[in-house]
Amino acid sequence: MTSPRPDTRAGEPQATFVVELAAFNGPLDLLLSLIRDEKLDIYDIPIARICEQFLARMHELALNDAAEYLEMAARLLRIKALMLLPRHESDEGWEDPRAELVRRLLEYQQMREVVDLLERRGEDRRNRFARAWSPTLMAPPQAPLALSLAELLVAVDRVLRAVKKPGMHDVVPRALDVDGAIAIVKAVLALRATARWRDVVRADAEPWEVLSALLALLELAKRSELKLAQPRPFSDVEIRRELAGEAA
Amino acid sequence: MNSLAKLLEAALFASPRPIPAEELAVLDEDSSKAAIAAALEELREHYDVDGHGVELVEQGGGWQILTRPEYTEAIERAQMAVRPSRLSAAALESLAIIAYRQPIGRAEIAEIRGVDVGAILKSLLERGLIEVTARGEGLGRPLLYGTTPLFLEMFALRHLEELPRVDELAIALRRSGSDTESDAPALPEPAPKAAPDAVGASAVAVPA
Amino acid sequence: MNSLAKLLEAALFASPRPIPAEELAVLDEDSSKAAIAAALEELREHYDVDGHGVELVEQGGGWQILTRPEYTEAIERAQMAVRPSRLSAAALESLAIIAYRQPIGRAEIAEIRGVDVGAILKSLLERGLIEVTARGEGLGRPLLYGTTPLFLEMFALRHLEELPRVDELAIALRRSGSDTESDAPALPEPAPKAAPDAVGASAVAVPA
Repeated sequence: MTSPRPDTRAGEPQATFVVELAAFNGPLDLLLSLIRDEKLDIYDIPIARICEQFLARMHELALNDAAEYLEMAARLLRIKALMLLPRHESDEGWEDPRAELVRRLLEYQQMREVVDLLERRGEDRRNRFARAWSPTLMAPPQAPLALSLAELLVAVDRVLRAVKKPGMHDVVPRALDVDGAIAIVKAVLALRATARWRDVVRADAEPWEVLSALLALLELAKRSELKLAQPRPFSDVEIRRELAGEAA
Repeated sequence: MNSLAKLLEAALFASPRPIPAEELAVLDEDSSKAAIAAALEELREHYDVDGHGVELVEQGGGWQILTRPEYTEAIERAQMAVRPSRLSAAALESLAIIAYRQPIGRAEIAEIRGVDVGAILKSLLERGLIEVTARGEGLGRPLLYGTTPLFLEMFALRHLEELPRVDELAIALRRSGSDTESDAPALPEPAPKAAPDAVGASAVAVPA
Repeated sequence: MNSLAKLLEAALFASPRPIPAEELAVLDEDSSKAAIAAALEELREHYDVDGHGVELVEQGGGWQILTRPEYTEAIERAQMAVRPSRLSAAALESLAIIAYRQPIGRAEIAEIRGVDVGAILKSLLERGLIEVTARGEGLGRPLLYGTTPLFLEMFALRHLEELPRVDELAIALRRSGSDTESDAPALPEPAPKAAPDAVGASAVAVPA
């Protein structure tokens, strides 16, 4: 593999040219280069060490504000934390927290190999000119079109399918129905003491319904009629009936 | 051929316009005017004596390599005979929207399709399938597009009312889809008249 | 050269793009496929043996005459033709993913590259290297992209199958890496086998 750094092949600036400001083509590129520089085994990455170095390089390259790098940093920290958790020899279901990262790195590396190939072939082609001008033939007439009504109708059908309601351009603003959502939440909590987000919002809810439910939950929490809790980041929100609120 | 003649051949081939002799000299600073002239002569003779489909001529203010006239007819004929191009799926969708909603502006089409349609409208205009039929109200008085008589002709329609209504569409589709088996309509001629034959599904190929 | 070879030469000279063999066959209905192939071979050999500034290559889905690389610098210096600008590494990465995984949506490309690719896709579309080939299922029916014939042409590929298959990737690189300057030691074990759904596990092909 050749160097992943684009500055070695940045080429001459052109109108449609995509200028890569960062020294790397993204967090995976940076990570792969660290692994390579340190001659590490990609299947057994010392995660604490690589995490530290990743953060250091981010800082060095002033990438601290780049969302993609931040996301990767967070991911590395999380894997590092998971690796520290104690586990038993007999823990059959244990999956290496690094597995997903390794898969992505391998995938990215393969893609880099293809890039190297394209780069060589592209450079070879760039060094040859094609015929630029055909003076004996005036601008060639446009090739005739093959059209059929059936084709057009299939296209109409595709459009109709893509747009559920053809009148999409005159969208009627849909007011939020917080009161309705409050009624639903209360009804659910009347039946059981705890509920989950899924219990109060349909899986195929439209945005206005989701927003209504969210506002309803916050409103009821404010009124101390329920309590919201999230045991772990990204886990389901628990909705618990608050007896104090009912009494009040 | 000597290497200067080869260089001149490559340059004349790659240049989009005839090149005057003085400019050809820039290609190789070490070569004299006489050497350039000799190399051009060698190239011309090579094309003539050796039997090539092209020839070297000096005209239009410079030197150029041209296809020999005896082949131009065959080439032009072949170009016409090339498989007719087809509209891309994206172009067909835009055309369908315009046919059913005319007059309609670019922004509205873009909204329905979810992507910008500037380039597609340009190509449909160039092909004469749509035209500007009015200007809308509002900011900048946007151009509104409609279909042309050529559109009707290409789809073998007498008038726009012959397009199935949206609620009849499913039936129309079933009807026209029934005699579809080959999606490779290698039609030797445009033949748009034969309307509901190869639906070609969405194998609609690259736009010209 | 025989007259068929001359006719083919004239046609190839007249075209800025590669011409597929089927289209060359249209030039002379009386010639068999074998005769066309033989004439192409004769033309290629003539350019090679006789010493020309151009050569005949088969790539980009067809046959094309191109200048030989040794003259590129002189021609560009004399400003008779301009080479297209290089693609950025980021653009090449996206292109590689699209080539193997087409049709593929923006979100999936971004996922593999680890960065957003909106601006890059726009520039690849503008350059005509990719095109929208379909719409995906699911939310918003995302646009799916595929490579164009121009992609093949600009990367000197005959067809998409010429790209190494995923399980051959490590091998292909080791072979060609030996004669390029490999400044970075390969990873301990690229072993793509271990990543069953890595880049193009879903088969290399799907020609446009």
